[in-house]
Amino acid sequence: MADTILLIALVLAAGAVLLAVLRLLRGPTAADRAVALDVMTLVFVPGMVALAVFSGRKIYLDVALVYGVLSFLGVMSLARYFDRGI
Amino acid sequence: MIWLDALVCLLMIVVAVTATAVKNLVSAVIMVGVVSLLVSYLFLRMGAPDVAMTEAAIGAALTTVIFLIALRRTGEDR
Amino acid sequence: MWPRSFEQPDVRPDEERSLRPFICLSAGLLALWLTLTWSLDPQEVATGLVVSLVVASVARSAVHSVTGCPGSILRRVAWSLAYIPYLLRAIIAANIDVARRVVNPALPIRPGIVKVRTNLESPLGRLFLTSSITLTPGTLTVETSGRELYIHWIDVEADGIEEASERIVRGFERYLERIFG
Amino acid sequence: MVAWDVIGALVTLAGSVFLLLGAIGVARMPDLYNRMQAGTKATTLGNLLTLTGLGILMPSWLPKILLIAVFVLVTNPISSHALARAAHAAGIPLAKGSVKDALDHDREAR
Repeated sequence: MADTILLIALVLAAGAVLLAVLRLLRGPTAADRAVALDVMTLVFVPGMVALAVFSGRKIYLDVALVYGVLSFLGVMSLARYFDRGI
Repeated sequence: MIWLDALVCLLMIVVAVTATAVKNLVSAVIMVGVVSLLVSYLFLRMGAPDVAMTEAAIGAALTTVIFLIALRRTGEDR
Repeated sequence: MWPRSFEQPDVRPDEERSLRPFICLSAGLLALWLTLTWSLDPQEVATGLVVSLVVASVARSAVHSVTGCPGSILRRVAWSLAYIPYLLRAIIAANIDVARRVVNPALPIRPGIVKVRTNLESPLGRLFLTSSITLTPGTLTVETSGRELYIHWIDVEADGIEEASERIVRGFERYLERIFG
Repeated sequence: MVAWDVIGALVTLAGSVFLLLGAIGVARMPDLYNRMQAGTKATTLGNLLTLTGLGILMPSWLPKILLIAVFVLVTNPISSHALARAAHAAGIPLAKGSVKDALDHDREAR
Protein backbone atom coordinates (compact mmCIF):
# COMPACT_ATOMS: atom_id res chain seq x y z
CA MET A 1 0.00 0.00 0.00
CA ALA A 2 2.54 2.56 1.15
CA ASP A 3 4.98 1.41 -1.54
CA THR A 4 2.44 1.98 -4.30
CA ILE A 5 1.66 5.50 -3.02
CA LEU A 6 5.37 6.32 -2.86
CA LEU A 7 5.88 5.03 -6.40
CA ILE A 8 3.10 7.37 -7.64
CA ALA A 9 4.77 10.25 -5.77
CA LEU A 10 8.08 9.40 -7.45
CA VAL A 11 6.45 9.42 -10.89
CA LEU A 12 4.92 12.85 -10.16
CA ALA A 13 8.29 14.22 -9.04
CA ALA A 14 9.90 12.86 -12.22
CA GLY A 15 7.21 14.67 -14.21
CA ALA A 16 8.07 17.87 -12.36
CA VAL A 17 11.74 17.45 -13.31
CA LEU A 18 10.78 16.88 -16.95
CA LEU A 19 8.70 20.09 -17.06
CA ALA A 20 11.49 22.08 -15.40
CA VAL A 21 13.98 20.78 -17.99
CA LEU A 22 11.53 21.79 -20.70
CA ARG A 23 11.59 25.35 -19.37
CA LEU A 24 15.37 25.15 -19.05
CA LEU A 25 15.73 24.28 -22.71
CA ARG A 26 13.09 26.72 -23.98
CA GLY A 27 13.37 29.69 -21.62
CA PRO A 28 13.87 32.83 -23.68
CA THR A 29 16.19 34.59 -21.22
CA ALA A 30 18.91 33.35 -18.89
CA ALA A 31 16.84 34.42 -15.88
CA ASP A 32 14.08 32.00 -16.89
CA ARG A 33 16.66 29.24 -16.94
CA ALA A 34 17.83 30.29 -13.48
CA VAL A 35 14.23 29.84 -12.25
CA ALA A 36 14.19 26.37 -13.81
CA LEU A 37 17.45 25.53 -12.00
CA ASP A 38 15.90 26.71 -8.73
CA VAL A 39 12.84 24.53 -9.27
CA MET A 40 15.00 21.51 -10.10
CA THR A 41 16.96 21.97 -6.89
CA LEU A 42 13.71 22.17 -4.93
CA VAL A 43 12.62 18.87 -6.46
CA PHE A 44 15.95 17.11 -6.05
CA VAL A 45 16.53 17.96 -2.37
CA PRO A 46 13.50 15.89 -1.24
CA GLY A 47 14.54 13.32 -3.86
CA MET A 48 17.90 12.91 -2.15
CA VAL A 49 16.17 12.70 1.24
CA ALA A 50 13.90 10.00 -0.18
CA LEU A 51 16.97 8.12 -1.38
CA ALA A 52 18.39 8.41 2.14
CA VAL A 53 15.20 7.05 3.71
CA PHE A 54 14.93 4.11 1.32
CA SER A 55 18.58 3.08 1.48
CA GLY A 56 18.73 3.68 5.23
CA ARG A 57 22.03 5.61 5.14
CA LYS A 58 21.90 8.79 7.21
CA ILE A 59 24.94 10.37 5.55
CA TYR A 60 22.81 10.97 2.42
CA LEU A 61 20.87 13.61 4.38
CA ASP A 62 24.07 15.66 4.62
CA VAL A 63 24.38 15.62 0.85
CA ALA A 64 20.84 17.01 0.54
CA LEU A 65 21.62 19.73 3.10
CA VAL A 66 24.90 20.67 1.40
CA TYR A 67 23.17 20.73 -1.96
CA GLY A 68 20.51 23.07 -0.62
CA VAL A 69 23.12 25.46 0.80
CA LEU A 70 25.30 25.51 -2.29
CA SER A 71 22.47 25.89 -4.76
CA PHE A 72 21.32 28.92 -2.74
CA LEU A 73 24.83 30.32 -3.23
CA GLY A 74 24.67 29.60 -6.96
CA VAL A 75 21.32 31.33 -7.45
CA MET A 76 22.47 34.33 -5.39
CA SER A 77 25.60 34.70 -7.51
CA LEU A 78 23.48 34.49 -10.65
CA ALA A 79 21.25 37.25 -9.26
CA ARG A 80 24.31 39.36 -8.51
CA TYR A 81 25.50 38.79 -12.05
CA PHE A 82 22.21 39.96 -13.58
CA ASP A 83 22.34 42.95 -11.26
CA ARG A 84 25.84 43.81 -12.58
CA GLY A 85 27.26 43.04 -9.14
CA ILE A 86 30.01 40.46 -9.63
CA MET B 1 13.99 2.41 -10.02
CA ILE B 2 16.17 1.84 -13.06
CA TRP B 3 13.77 3.86 -15.24
CA LEU B 4 14.40 6.95 -13.08
CA ASP B 5 18.18 6.59 -13.49
CA ALA B 6 17.74 6.16 -17.23
CA LEU B 7 15.56 9.28 -17.35
CA VAL B 8 18.13 11.29 -15.40
CA CYS B 9 20.92 10.08 -17.73
CA LEU B 10 18.88 11.02 -20.78
CA LEU B 11 18.09 14.48 -19.41
CA MET B 12 21.74 14.96 -18.54
CA ILE B 13 22.83 14.23 -22.11
CA VAL B 14 20.15 16.50 -23.58
CA VAL B 15 21.04 19.40 -21.26
CA ALA B 16 24.79 18.95 -21.79
CA VAL B 17 24.44 18.97 -25.58
CA THR B 18 22.20 22.05 -25.41
CA ALA B 19 24.77 23.78 -23.21
CA THR B 20 27.32 23.56 -26.01
CA ALA B 21 24.84 24.83 -28.61
CA VAL B 22 23.18 27.72 -26.79
CA LYS B 23 24.19 31.26 -27.80
CA ASN B 24 23.82 33.00 -24.44
CA LEU B 25 26.83 32.12 -22.29
CA VAL B 26 25.08 32.65 -18.95
CA SER B 27 22.48 30.11 -20.06
CA ALA B 28 25.31 27.69 -20.78
CA VAL B 29 26.67 28.24 -17.26
CA ILE B 30 23.23 27.50 -15.77
CA MET B 31 22.97 24.33 -17.86
CA VAL B 32 26.36 23.15 -16.63
CA GLY B 33 25.03 23.69 -13.11
CA VAL B 34 21.99 21.53 -13.92
CA VAL B 35 24.23 18.79 -15.33
CA SER B 36 26.25 18.80 -12.12
CA LEU B 37 22.99 18.53 -10.12
CA LEU B 38 21.99 15.45 -12.11
CA VAL B 39 25.49 13.93 -11.85
CA SER B 40 25.41 14.50 -8.10
CA TYR B 41 22.09 12.63 -7.89
CA LEU B 42 23.54 9.75 -9.92
CA PHE B 43 26.62 9.53 -7.68
CA LEU B 44 24.30 9.36 -4.70
CA ARG B 45 22.28 6.67 -6.42
CA MET B 46 25.47 4.65 -6.94
CA GLY B 47 26.24 4.84 -3.24
CA ALA B 48 28.99 7.46 -3.12
CA PRO B 49 27.82 10.30 -0.83
CA ASP B 50 31.28 11.83 -0.49
CA VAL B 51 31.72 12.11 -4.24
CA ALA B 52 28.19 13.51 -4.54
CA MET B 53 28.97 16.14 -1.92
CA THR B 54 32.17 17.17 -3.69
CA GLU B 55 30.34 17.33 -7.00
CA ALA B 56 27.68 19.53 -5.38
CA ALA B 57 30.29 21.87 -3.90
CA ILE B 58 32.31 22.16 -7.09
CA GLY B 59 29.54 21.96 -9.67
CA ALA B 60 26.79 24.01 -8.10
CA ALA B 61 28.71 26.76 -6.37
CA LEU B 62 32.34 27.00 -7.38
CA THR B 63 32.19 26.60 -11.16
CA THR B 64 29.10 28.82 -11.40
CA VAL B 65 30.78 31.63 -9.50
CA ILE B 66 34.09 31.28 -11.34
CA PHE B 67 32.43 31.16 -14.77
CA LEU B 68 30.32 34.22 -13.94
CA ILE B 69 33.36 36.16 -12.73
CA ALA B 70 35.21 35.16 -15.90
CA LEU B 71 32.29 36.26 -18.08
CA ARG B 72 32.12 39.60 -16.30
CA ARG B 73 35.86 40.19 -16.60
CA THR B 74 36.07 39.33 -20.28
CA GLY B 75 32.89 41.22 -21.14
CA GLU B 76 31.75 38.32 -23.30
CA ASP B 77 28.14 38.77 -22.24
CA ARG B 78 27.52 41.86 -24.33
CA MET C 1 25.78 38.15 -1.44
CA TRP C 2 23.00 39.83 0.56
CA PRO C 3 20.43 41.90 -1.33
CA ARG C 4 21.36 45.52 -0.98
CA SER C 5 17.95 46.51 0.30
CA PHE C 6 18.43 44.88 3.71
CA GLU C 7 20.76 47.43 5.24
CA GLN C 8 22.61 46.81 8.44
CA PRO C 9 21.07 48.73 11.32
CA ASP C 10 23.05 51.40 13.10
CA VAL C 11 24.97 50.10 16.08
CA ARG C 12 24.77 52.36 19.08
CA PRO C 13 27.97 52.64 21.13
CA ASP C 14 26.37 51.49 24.41
CA GLU C 15 25.28 48.24 22.78
CA GLU C 16 28.77 47.60 21.52
CA ARG C 17 29.93 46.86 25.04
CA SER C 18 27.12 44.51 26.01
CA LEU C 19 27.86 40.78 26.10
CA ARG C 20 24.26 39.62 25.77
CA PRO C 21 24.02 39.46 21.95
CA PHE C 22 27.31 37.61 21.83
CA ILE C 23 26.11 34.97 24.29
CA CYS C 24 22.73 34.65 22.53
CA LEU C 25 24.37 34.15 19.14
CA SER C 26 26.90 31.60 20.33
CA ALA C 27 24.18 29.65 22.17
CA GLY C 28 22.07 29.60 19.00
CA LEU C 29 25.01 28.43 16.91
CA LEU C 30 25.84 25.72 19.44
CA ALA C 31 22.22 24.52 19.34
CA LEU C 32 22.39 24.37 15.54
CA TRP C 33 25.65 22.43 15.75
CA LEU C 34 24.21 19.93 18.21
CA THR C 35 21.14 19.43 16.00
CA LEU C 36 23.35 18.79 12.99
CA THR C 37 25.76 16.35 14.64
CA TRP C 38 22.99 14.80 16.78
CA SER C 39 25.34 13.37 19.41
CA LEU C 40 26.45 14.45 22.88
CA ASP C 41 29.97 13.11 22.57
CA PRO C 42 32.34 15.39 24.56
CA GLN C 43 34.62 15.88 21.57
CA GLU C 44 31.74 17.00 19.35
CA VAL C 45 30.42 19.38 22.01
CA ALA C 46 33.88 20.87 22.61
CA THR C 47 34.48 21.42 18.90
CA GLY C 48 31.05 22.99 18.53
CA LEU C 49 31.65 25.29 21.48
CA VAL C 50 34.96 26.55 20.09
CA VAL C 51 33.59 27.03 16.57
CA SER C 52 30.43 28.80 17.71
CA LEU C 53 32.42 31.15 19.96
CA VAL C 54 34.77 32.05 17.10
CA VAL C 55 31.93 32.58 14.60
CA ALA C 56 29.91 34.61 17.12
CA SER C 57 32.84 36.90 17.84
CA VAL C 58 33.30 37.51 14.12
CA ALA C 59 29.60 38.07 13.31
CA ARG C 60 28.59 39.83 16.50
CA SER C 61 27.19 43.02 15.00
CA ALA C 62 24.50 41.12 13.07
CA VAL C 63 22.46 40.28 16.16
CA HIS C 64 22.24 43.78 17.61
CA SER C 65 18.99 44.40 15.83
CA VAL C 66 17.34 41.45 17.58
CA THR C 67 18.47 42.11 21.11
CA GLY C 68 18.15 45.86 20.75
CA CYS C 69 14.35 45.66 20.50
CA PRO C 70 12.21 47.05 23.33
CA GLY C 71 9.86 44.80 25.28
CA SER C 72 10.38 41.54 27.09
CA ILE C 73 11.90 38.52 25.37
CA LEU C 74 9.15 36.23 26.63
CA ARG C 75 6.36 38.19 24.94
CA ARG C 76 8.24 38.32 21.66
CA VAL C 77 8.88 34.57 21.75
CA ALA C 78 5.16 33.98 22.36
CA TRP C 79 4.20 36.13 19.39
CA SER C 80 6.80 34.37 17.21
CA LEU C 81 5.29 31.01 18.15
CA ALA C 82 1.86 32.36 17.20
CA TYR C 83 3.27 33.68 13.93
CA ILE C 84 4.47 30.28 12.65
CA PRO C 85 1.02 28.63 12.32
CA TYR C 86 -0.39 31.85 10.87
CA LEU C 87 2.33 31.91 8.21
CA LEU C 88 1.88 28.20 7.42
CA ARG C 89 -1.87 28.65 7.03
CA ALA C 90 -1.35 31.64 4.73
CA ILE C 91 1.15 29.65 2.64
CA ILE C 92 -1.18 26.67 2.27
CA ALA C 93 -4.24 28.79 1.37
CA ALA C 94 -2.29 30.80 -1.21
CA ASN C 95 -0.73 27.64 -2.63
CA ILE C 96 -4.10 26.08 -3.29
CA ASP C 97 -5.22 29.32 -4.93
CA VAL C 98 -2.18 29.42 -7.24
CA ALA C 99 -2.46 25.70 -8.00
CA ARG C 100 -6.07 26.22 -9.07
CA ARG C 101 -5.00 29.01 -11.41
CA VAL C 102 -2.22 26.88 -12.89
CA VAL C 103 -4.36 23.87 -13.78
CA ASN C 104 -7.19 26.00 -15.19
CA PRO C 105 -6.90 25.79 -19.01
CA ALA C 106 -7.77 29.48 -19.37
CA LEU C 107 -4.89 30.54 -17.03
CA PRO C 108 -6.89 33.22 -15.14
CA ILE C 109 -4.16 35.65 -14.03
CA ARG C 110 -4.05 39.45 -13.91
CA PRO C 111 -0.41 40.09 -13.04
CA GLY C 112 1.10 43.44 -12.17
CA ILE C 113 3.50 45.18 -9.81
CA VAL C 114 1.81 47.19 -7.04
CA LYS C 115 3.28 49.47 -4.42
CA VAL C 116 2.49 48.96 -0.74
CA ARG C 117 3.56 50.75 2.42
CA THR C 118 4.52 49.14 5.72
CA ASN C 119 4.47 50.62 9.22
CA LEU C 120 7.34 48.47 10.52
CA GLU C 121 10.31 50.44 11.82
CA SER C 122 12.99 47.82 12.49
CA PRO C 123 15.04 46.55 9.52
CA LEU C 124 14.87 42.95 10.74
CA GLY C 125 11.09 43.16 10.93
CA ARG C 126 11.02 44.42 7.35
CA LEU C 127 13.30 41.57 6.30
CA PHE C 128 10.85 39.08 7.82
CA LEU C 129 7.93 40.90 6.21
CA THR C 130 9.43 40.80 2.71
CA SER C 131 10.39 37.15 3.17
CA SER C 132 6.90 36.24 4.36
CA ILE C 133 5.32 38.06 1.44
CA THR C 134 7.64 36.30 -0.98
CA LEU C 135 6.97 32.94 0.65
CA THR C 136 3.22 33.27 0.11
CA PRO C 137 2.46 32.31 -3.48
CA GLY C 138 0.74 34.98 -5.50
CA THR C 139 2.84 37.80 -4.11
CA LEU C 140 6.54 38.36 -4.73
CA THR C 141 8.60 41.25 -3.40
CA VAL C 142 10.53 42.74 -6.30
CA GLU C 143 12.07 45.84 -4.74
CA THR C 144 12.17 47.60 -1.38
CA SER C 145 12.96 51.23 -0.70
CA GLY C 146 12.53 52.34 2.89
CA ARG C 147 8.94 51.76 3.97
CA GLU C 148 7.71 51.14 0.45
CA LEU C 149 7.64 47.68 -1.07
CA TYR C 150 7.05 46.89 -4.74
CA ILE C 151 5.19 43.62 -5.01
CA HIS C 152 4.46 41.49 -8.05
CA TRP C 153 0.92 40.25 -7.59
CA ILE C 154 -0.43 37.42 -9.70
CA ASP C 155 -3.99 38.74 -9.50
CA VAL C 156 -4.20 42.49 -8.94
CA GLU C 157 -7.37 42.98 -6.91
CA ALA C 158 -6.67 46.43 -5.52
CA ASP C 159 -5.05 49.34 -7.30
CA GLY C 160 -4.40 51.98 -4.62
CA ILE C 161 -1.51 51.86 -2.18
CA GLU C 162 -3.73 51.79 0.90
CA GLU C 163 -6.02 49.08 -0.35
CA ALA C 164 -3.18 46.88 -1.60
CA SER C 165 -1.32 47.31 1.69
CA GLU C 166 -4.49 46.32 3.52
CA ARG C 167 -4.74 43.11 1.53
CA ILE C 168 -1.10 42.00 1.46
CA VAL C 169 0.78 43.50 4.37
CA ARG C 170 -1.54 44.04 7.35
CA GLY C 171 -2.02 40.41 8.33
CA PHE C 172 1.71 39.78 8.72
CA GLU C 173 2.33 43.20 10.18
CA ARG C 174 -0.01 42.60 13.11
CA TYR C 175 2.33 39.86 14.33
CA LEU C 176 5.66 41.29 13.24
CA GLU C 177 5.21 44.68 14.91
CA ARG C 178 4.71 42.88 18.21
CA ILE C 179 7.73 40.61 17.66
CA PHE C 180 10.21 43.26 16.57
CA GLY C 181 8.71 46.28 18.30
CA MET D 1 2.60 0.71 12.84
CA VAL D 2 1.42 0.10 9.29
CA ALA D 3 -0.95 3.06 9.52
CA TRP D 4 1.94 5.49 10.06
CA ASP D 5 3.60 4.23 6.91
CA VAL D 6 0.49 4.96 4.89
CA ILE D 7 0.08 8.41 6.44
CA GLY D 8 3.69 9.32 5.67
CA ALA D 9 3.32 8.06 2.11
CA LEU D 10 0.13 10.08 1.66
CA VAL D 11 1.78 13.28 2.90
CA THR D 12 4.68 12.63 0.52
CA LEU D 13 2.19 12.12 -2.31
CA ALA D 14 0.48 15.44 -1.49
CA GLY D 15 3.86 17.17 -1.53
CA SER D 16 4.79 15.70 -4.89
CA VAL D 17 1.44 16.82 -6.30
CA PHE D 18 2.41 20.38 -5.34
CA LEU D 19 5.87 19.89 -6.85
CA LEU D 20 4.26 18.82 -10.12
CA LEU D 21 1.81 21.76 -10.03
CA GLY D 22 4.68 24.18 -9.51
CA ALA D 23 6.54 22.70 -12.45
CA ILE D 24 3.41 22.92 -14.62
CA GLY D 25 3.22 26.58 -13.63
CA VAL D 26 6.84 27.09 -14.66
CA ALA D 27 6.15 25.53 -18.03
CA ARG D 28 2.87 27.38 -18.69
CA MET D 29 3.17 30.90 -17.27
CA PRO D 30 3.79 33.73 -19.71
CA ASP D 31 6.64 35.70 -18.11
CA LEU D 32 9.51 35.38 -15.66
CA TYR D 33 7.73 36.84 -12.63
CA ASN D 34 4.68 34.61 -12.96
CA ARG D 35 6.92 31.61 -13.47
CA MET D 36 8.65 32.50 -10.26
CA GLN D 37 5.30 32.75 -8.48
CA ALA D 38 4.35 29.24 -9.51
CA GLY D 39 7.79 27.70 -9.59
CA THR D 40 9.64 28.69 -6.47
CA LYS D 41 6.59 29.09 -4.21
CA ALA D 42 4.29 26.17 -4.98
CA THR D 43 7.37 23.95 -4.88
CA THR D 44 8.22 25.29 -1.41
CA LEU D 45 5.02 23.84 0.04
CA GLY D 46 5.63 20.68 -1.97
CA ASN D 47 9.12 20.50 -0.53
CA LEU D 48 7.84 21.00 3.01
CA LEU D 49 5.15 18.33 2.68
CA THR D 50 7.46 15.82 1.01
CA LEU D 51 10.11 16.23 3.68
CA THR D 52 7.52 15.94 6.46
CA GLY D 53 6.11 12.78 4.91
CA LEU D 54 9.56 11.23 4.63
CA GLY D 55 10.21 12.24 8.22
CA ILE D 56 7.06 10.39 9.29
CA LEU D 57 8.33 7.33 7.45
CA MET D 58 11.63 7.51 9.36
CA PRO D 59 10.75 9.10 12.74
CA SER D 60 14.24 8.89 14.23
CA TRP D 61 15.57 11.19 11.49
CA LEU D 62 12.75 13.70 11.85
CA PRO D 63 14.82 16.51 13.50
CA LYS D 64 17.43 16.52 10.77
CA ILE D 65 14.87 16.31 7.96
CA LEU D 66 12.92 19.19 9.52
CA LEU D 67 16.18 21.14 9.70
CA ILE D 68 16.55 20.75 5.93
CA ALA D 69 12.93 21.88 5.51
CA VAL D 70 13.49 24.96 7.68
CA PHE D 71 16.63 25.76 5.73
CA VAL D 72 14.74 25.63 2.44
CA LEU D 73 12.01 27.79 3.98
CA VAL D 74 14.56 30.43 5.05
CA THR D 75 16.74 30.60 1.94
CA ASN D 76 14.05 30.30 -0.72
CA PRO D 77 12.40 33.74 -0.36
CA ILE D 78 15.78 35.45 -0.18
CA SER D 79 17.08 33.90 -3.39
CA SER D 80 13.84 34.43 -5.32
CA HIS D 81 13.58 38.04 -4.13
CA ALA D 82 17.16 38.63 -5.26
CA LEU D 83 16.51 37.00 -8.63
CA ALA D 84 13.29 38.94 -9.26
CA ARG D 85 14.93 42.21 -8.23
CA ALA D 86 17.93 41.62 -10.47
CA ALA D 87 15.71 40.61 -13.38
CA HIS D 88 13.63 43.77 -13.05
CA ALA D 89 16.77 45.88 -12.79
CA ALA D 90 18.14 44.18 -15.90
CA GLY D 91 14.99 45.22 -17.75
CA ILE D 92 13.17 41.94 -18.30
CA PRO D 93 9.62 43.05 -19.16
CA LEU D 94 6.32 41.88 -17.71
CA ALA D 95 3.97 39.80 -19.84
CA LYS D 96 1.53 41.39 -22.27
CA GLY D 97 -1.59 41.08 -20.11
CA SER D 98 -0.05 42.75 -17.06
CA VAL D 99 -2.21 45.36 -15.40
CA LYS D 100 0.34 47.86 -14.08
CA ASP D 101 3.99 48.27 -13.18
CA ALA D 102 4.30 50.68 -10.29
CA LEU D 103 8.06 50.13 -9.98
CA ASP D 104 8.78 51.02 -13.60
CA HIS D 105 6.55 54.07 -13.27
CA ASP D 106 8.39 55.26 -10.16
CA ARG D 107 11.82 54.63 -11.70
CA GLU D 108 11.01 56.81 -14.69
CA ALA D 109 9.68 59.57 -12.47
CA ARG D 110 12.98 59.77 -10.58
